Amino acid sequence: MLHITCPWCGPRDDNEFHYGGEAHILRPAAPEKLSDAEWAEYLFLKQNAKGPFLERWSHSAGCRQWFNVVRNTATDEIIEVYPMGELPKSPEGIKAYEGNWRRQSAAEKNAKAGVSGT
Amino acid sequence: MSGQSFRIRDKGRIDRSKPVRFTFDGKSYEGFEGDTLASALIANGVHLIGRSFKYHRPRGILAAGSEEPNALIQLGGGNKSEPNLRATQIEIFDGLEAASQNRWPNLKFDVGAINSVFHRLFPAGFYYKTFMWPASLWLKYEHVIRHAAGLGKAPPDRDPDRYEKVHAHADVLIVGGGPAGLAAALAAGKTGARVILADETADWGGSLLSESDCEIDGKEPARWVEETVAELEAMPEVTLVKRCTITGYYDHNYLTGLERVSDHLGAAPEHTPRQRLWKIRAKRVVLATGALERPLVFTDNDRPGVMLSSAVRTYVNRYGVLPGRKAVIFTNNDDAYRTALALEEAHGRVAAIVDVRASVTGPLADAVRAKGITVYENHGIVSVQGTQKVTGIEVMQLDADGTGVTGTAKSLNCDLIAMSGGWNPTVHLFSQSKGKLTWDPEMAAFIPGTASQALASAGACNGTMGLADGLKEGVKLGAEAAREAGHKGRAPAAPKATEPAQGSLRPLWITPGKARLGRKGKHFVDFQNDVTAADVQLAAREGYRSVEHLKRYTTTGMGTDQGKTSNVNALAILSDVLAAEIPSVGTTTFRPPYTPATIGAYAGRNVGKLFEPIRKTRIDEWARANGAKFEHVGQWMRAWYFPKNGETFRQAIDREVKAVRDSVGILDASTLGKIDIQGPDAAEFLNRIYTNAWLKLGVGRCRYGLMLKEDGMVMDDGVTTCIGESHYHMTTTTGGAANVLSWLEEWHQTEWPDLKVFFSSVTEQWSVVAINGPKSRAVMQKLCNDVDFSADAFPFMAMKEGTVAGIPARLYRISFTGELSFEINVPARYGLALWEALMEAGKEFDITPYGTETMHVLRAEKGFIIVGQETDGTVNPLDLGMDWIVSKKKPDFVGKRSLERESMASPERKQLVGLLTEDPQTVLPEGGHVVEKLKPQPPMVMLGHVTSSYYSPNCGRSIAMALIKGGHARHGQTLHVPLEDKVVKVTVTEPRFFDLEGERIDG
Amino acid sequence: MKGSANGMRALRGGASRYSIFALARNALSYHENWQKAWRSPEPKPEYDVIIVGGGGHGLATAYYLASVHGIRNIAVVEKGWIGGGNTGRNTTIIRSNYLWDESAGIYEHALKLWEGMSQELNFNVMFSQRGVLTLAHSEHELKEMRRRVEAIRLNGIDSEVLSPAQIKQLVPIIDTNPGIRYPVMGGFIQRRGGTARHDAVAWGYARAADDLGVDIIQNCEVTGILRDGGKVTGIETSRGTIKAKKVGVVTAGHSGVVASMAGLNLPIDSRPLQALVSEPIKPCIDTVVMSNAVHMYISQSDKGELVFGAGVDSYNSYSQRGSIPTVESLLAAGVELYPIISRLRVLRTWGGIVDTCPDASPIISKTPIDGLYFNCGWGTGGFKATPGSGHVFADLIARDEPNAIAAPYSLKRFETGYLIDEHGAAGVAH
Amino acid sequence: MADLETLTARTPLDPLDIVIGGPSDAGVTLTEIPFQTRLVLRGLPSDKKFVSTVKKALGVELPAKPGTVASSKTARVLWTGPNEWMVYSDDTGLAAALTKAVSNLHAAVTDVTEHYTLIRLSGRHARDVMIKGCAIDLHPREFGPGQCAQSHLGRITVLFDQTDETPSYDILVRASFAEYLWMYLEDAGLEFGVRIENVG
Repeated sequence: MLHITCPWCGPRDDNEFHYGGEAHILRPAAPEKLSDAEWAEYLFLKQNAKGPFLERWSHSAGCRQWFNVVRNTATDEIIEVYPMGELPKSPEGIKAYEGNWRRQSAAEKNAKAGVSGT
Repeated sequence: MSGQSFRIRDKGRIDRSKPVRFTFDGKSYEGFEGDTLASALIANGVHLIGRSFKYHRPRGILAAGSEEPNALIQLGGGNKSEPNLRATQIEIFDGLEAASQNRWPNLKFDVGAINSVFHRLFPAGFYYKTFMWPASLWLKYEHVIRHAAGLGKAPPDRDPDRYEKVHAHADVLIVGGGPAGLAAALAAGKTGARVILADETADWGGSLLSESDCEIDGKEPARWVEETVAELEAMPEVTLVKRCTITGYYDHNYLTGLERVSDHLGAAPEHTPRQRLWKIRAKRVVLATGALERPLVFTDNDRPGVMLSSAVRTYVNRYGVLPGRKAVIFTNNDDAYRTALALEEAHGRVAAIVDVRASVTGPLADAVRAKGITVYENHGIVSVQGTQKVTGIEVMQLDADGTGVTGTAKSLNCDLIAMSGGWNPTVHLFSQSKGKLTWDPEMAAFIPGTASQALASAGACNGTMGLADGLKEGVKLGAEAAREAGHKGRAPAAPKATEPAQGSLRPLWITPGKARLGRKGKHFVDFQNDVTAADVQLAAREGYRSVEHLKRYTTTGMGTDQGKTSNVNALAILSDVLAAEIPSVGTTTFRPPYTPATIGAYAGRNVGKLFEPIRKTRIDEWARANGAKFEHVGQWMRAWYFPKNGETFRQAIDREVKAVRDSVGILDASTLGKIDIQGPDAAEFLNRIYTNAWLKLGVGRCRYGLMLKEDGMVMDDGVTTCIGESHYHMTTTTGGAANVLSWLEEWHQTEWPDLKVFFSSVTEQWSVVAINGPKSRAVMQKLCNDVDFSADAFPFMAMKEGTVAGIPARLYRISFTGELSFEINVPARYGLALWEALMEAGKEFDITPYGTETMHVLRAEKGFIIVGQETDGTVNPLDLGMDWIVSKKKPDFVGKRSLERESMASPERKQLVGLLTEDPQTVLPEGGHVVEKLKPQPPMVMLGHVTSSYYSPNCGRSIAMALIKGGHARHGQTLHVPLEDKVVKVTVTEPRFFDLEGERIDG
Repeated sequence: MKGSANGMRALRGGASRYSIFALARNALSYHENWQKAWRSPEPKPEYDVIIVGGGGHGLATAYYLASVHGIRNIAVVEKGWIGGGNTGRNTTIIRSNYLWDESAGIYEHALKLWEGMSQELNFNVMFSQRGVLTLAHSEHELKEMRRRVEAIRLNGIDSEVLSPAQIKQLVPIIDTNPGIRYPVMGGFIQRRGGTARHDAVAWGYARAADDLGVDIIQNCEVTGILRDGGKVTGIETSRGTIKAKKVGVVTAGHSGVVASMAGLNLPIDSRPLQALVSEPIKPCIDTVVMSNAVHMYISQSDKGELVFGAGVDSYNSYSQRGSIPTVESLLAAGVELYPIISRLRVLRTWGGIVDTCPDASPIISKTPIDGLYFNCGWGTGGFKATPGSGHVFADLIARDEPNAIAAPYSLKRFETGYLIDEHGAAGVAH
Repeated sequence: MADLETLTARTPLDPLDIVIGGPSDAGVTLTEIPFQTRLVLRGLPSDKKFVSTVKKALGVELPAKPGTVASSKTARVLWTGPNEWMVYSDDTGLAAALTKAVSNLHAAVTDVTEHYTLIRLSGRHARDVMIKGCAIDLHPREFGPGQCAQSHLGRITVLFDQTDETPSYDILVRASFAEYLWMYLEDAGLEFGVRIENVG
């Protein structure tokens, strides 16, 4: 059982958390400007990395806060926990973030062009 | 009578003052407290314990611990019966009933043994090669195979015992209470760290309890154990758990253990659990799990009376029983010589030591020779006499490379063969923790390599075989672990230990027989699954070259012992055939649990009434008292309908449905999800989440909203009310409540953190009673005099606060029936009071309580959808004909862009329509499918399915809704619903059937 | 279907053909003369088709490419040992009673092939048509069941509704007391469904494909996918470069990893799926029983082990290990429905990696790269689909065009929105 | 109408018809505390005005440290999130007063008195009962009086805080899960003996 450190409540068993999948999928600011294919990148395509992976969790049985985690999906080792709206600081995290195809995707460019969340 | 003729007078840790009576296969025996079933049977000279899985060969006791592959027992009877227990682990108690397994009619004469006559037809994997023709017969073949297999029997019915679970946290968890584990616990405990020490047996000390030839700090090992345990027990932060097998090593130092709390007592005292599942999160783990001795693979090495050498020593020294009167030791290492000496010391006789090593020297060999025991160097056992018990052997000299034998065979009489093929460190947990194993050529075994979690291995499980070194390692690693867990303190000095020195071993994986392998007699590798060396070689020859293929093809290591005694032997024999180094062939992965763990313990108390919470409203007790029938809706229990005496389902529903439209009905709507939403940006937030416009909703006004997933599919719906300045009360579907709240939180926290808004669930803060029907206003007026109920003063989709039956209430004029209707929200504690007051006030109008079924019929008459019934995650608002609620003006909302994909508006999509059956009395089954072109029989092309279908007493006919391809363009068409027994003709209509002009809403 | 499915074409003539007679004959020579089930050749420099992934699907694809489409210059490359992925880790349930037409299409196609597999491959895969029973535990589930049953029936697939009494008769160990939290309110059974010996499926296809000249190359990990412009030209492997005109990828559990080698992104998450077996006991349950409400399914292997399957764990992971609470609730549900199992013991637990698509349906598709094909995303449905998946994937690779069964499973659907939403259709509580 | 309250107010546990009593030497005691005022307070700790206003209204500084509790004569305040607190009080007027106090700030007060009930588990074996179903480390070194946590207990989610060294735990549970939790605790307590002190 994973031991995940909630930034607020501290380390807890994984079944206290709700999994949010890949992190840093920015919601396009002007979806109407995207082709169906580009919209599908945002909506469906995954990075699904084997190795360091940036993902979102929410402490659903605790403080209900969302946060980001860098976890090695090959070993389940947790490398870093960091708040929503921020970027990873660990070398593995930074590499995973920059290496993600999404950084070049039209959907992300669209999101960054307008107001964006995280 | 004490039939314990194999009991040794002056040895063992059993309590001779406490005789214990038990039965085996119906025959009564006596043992002593402290005996295992195995030791007690040996004391009584019983060696035939079971039959093997495939050939039904007679089998005895091989080991003294949890690695035992042969002596499997069905324990007890009735609902407390338990199959496949190891005789070597069962502590005996008065009245214990044990029975052998997998034999018929009895153990001594077993019909299944016929298999061993035809054994040559059953090589490894034979079943893959036959039983193929005719295909139809496989089920018959299979029936026979299944009944031949399967070992013991499940109990007939429910388990009467209790099981507990406990969550534990430790600075240091130490697994194994042998010398290394005790030393580690002492060192860690002294630092004040929180220590848990667990051992799978009933006694502390592990291997020390089996030895009579070593000393620790000048004391007998047993003394040292007692003193150490006493010291540990005095430490408040040290928890000692006996009879607790650590079964699994999971992520992030999370381990599970199964404690047998009261099994050894026969029956658990009232309220005491039978077993307890430990779930332990440890900062550091020290594994001190010891090592398991390897059998030697020689001709007919499975006969009762062939035992592991260390097990023989355990029976002699720990249990005070003699496994045989005349023994032959067969070994490839020095350790077995200690067994010879132990037997001699216990007045047993040792006929000879057969050693595969070319020349044997050293203190142990000298001691043995001094006792006049012949040592046959460079020899092997080539045959074993006796089938149900060993009666003798033949030995021959090994040839140069040990693959054959030379010279002539010498016969020896004996009734016990103590064999030792060396040791395998117990690396199971280390491997489960995802640590990497490495091959140690010195001891010819796998030992822990790089760890991948916060753990260390001490003693024999780390390949540290000597007692002194094991103790030293334990002390060192115990102190280290405590320090790493944040507890300072120097490691105490390691105790001094003395024991006979040992030389090296000779790995000889197969002892050659007189004939070529597989031609005469059997060299067993996996005893329980009857896998022989010849089977392993056959598999390799047939191309099953990976260890996993070997395991799966031959089933070696797949038995209830999970190959504890067989895996490395099998692996070594395989690598021989492949002419590859053992490490390059690899090892198999060890999977939890270490030893089989009771299913009931995993279930714990989450069974029966505690299996899952059942949620009830505060009006539930009234419904129960008044004969309601209930249905599960998610976790909720909801009143389904209220039959009056003798009414059928249909009669009750018809009555309830009519009553609402004719007079007034009352419904408990408390289960609807409710969310309190506050903040200056609340309206903006709703505007992004819902498909329609929310920026201009006035205080005291309600609006229906539809939520989509980002993929454009309908997710949930409900009415949300503006109850104050930037303060909203949202309602959701009963099943959707939790999801919707997390949905709102997720969008707020992860996408729009800049919006100033807060959400809180208030679902159970309010009891909600809906009264519907033309008379509902009259009923309200009787109970509430501080609200003007006139249609103008209190219009549809408005909310007012007032006092109903003296209870402060929020009144919502919303309607799920199309009738004049009020939803009354009161603080939950008054829910029942409100309901009873309304029933009383409604008497004169014959107010009718109704449940979910009538609610469904009424809303269907009006064509209102139910999320989860008209929708299933694949339906968008356009499909439902709800374009009216999808804003064209808003730049964006969740799901908008997906809706704009060409496919979402495709006329080919399944769209919501009404269906009218040709015969108005025929009610379609929900789930029935609609077809255009009827065929005499399937397959036929389906257009879609009936989502809702009822008889509507108000329409005087059946009504139905359906999702069908291109439905919106099919109004007026005649289609068919082919059912198993008949075909129903239907006409497509609007999905609305009653009060089409909406004239009833004001009563 | 050509040759393969209808024709029981006898592979392996003479000595190497499996039969009771062969067993008897070989017994005389102490089983020392059995041939290899498959060779383990060195990779050739070039192949017409390379199948990446030596699981059941990949080996079946190679077999049908050879037997149906007459392509013989084929290699199957496997990073470990054949059948070592989900093929050897699943709970071996086989059925075709799906809701949507597209699903019924592929799974029924598979089931028909299962029915002749042992004979066609001359390898007993022990396909046991003992029936697969699905339970309904609430009014809502009964309605969902009715919808499913009607759709299955009108698709011409066998399906039968059972009452609680009939279920009790079929599965005596089940608790049909109406008072329990998840009362057995009904169910439906597909009698043609059942189980098979999972490893044997991989071995059987491997042996048959090998017999048709297919090279099965184990311990050969793919490290790159070679392209020339928009066309695939081969693969990089731990054992060197291998050229190929066409490459079909069937690497369940690692589809995303291989896709990224070709610069492709898939709509797939890889999740742990856990299963476990009890110690062997004498036969006590003769049917496969599934219960979606409590996320558990159970059957009993020929060896006597009770085989339990759980729901998919919630987070992405390649560690082939899930979270223990999943096992705890699985077994609690087990005891709740089958009280007699409480005193039995868990013998072995394990995890597989399932590739799940947003609509819980697979991908059998061409890609933007010519000659590169993907077959993935089977989620928990992979094993039962093995022969059908291999058969249509072979057809797609051979003709570079999906047939009617495969067409709906194109990658394009995620762009257009024409999804085949199996889990969506499972419905939510109202 | 006070008399109406006493006559008709029902707690979520009333339908269980629980019998008060049990062995005097019981290892654990169970008590329901049903109608205490309970408020969810939302606001930003960074908002000085909010923090000071609330301190004035509650007579105590809002606990800023996760999992801690602050108490005054009028109220007990539990940290439940970075912008969320649970307020317990016997003052039935507190909801209105607090709402009024923060009315023109970015803050929210939600009355959840009825949404929950509170079950007090106390006694020398209370901790042993808790850890059967709760994975949080409740060892005195890690968790003591003045600390609270939200976590799983059995199959549900609860908010609890330790109120003394006995130990005693005040477990806040959603009303519709109260029946389950009560049955759970009673069953889990069996091996230590259970005494029921008060319900409703």
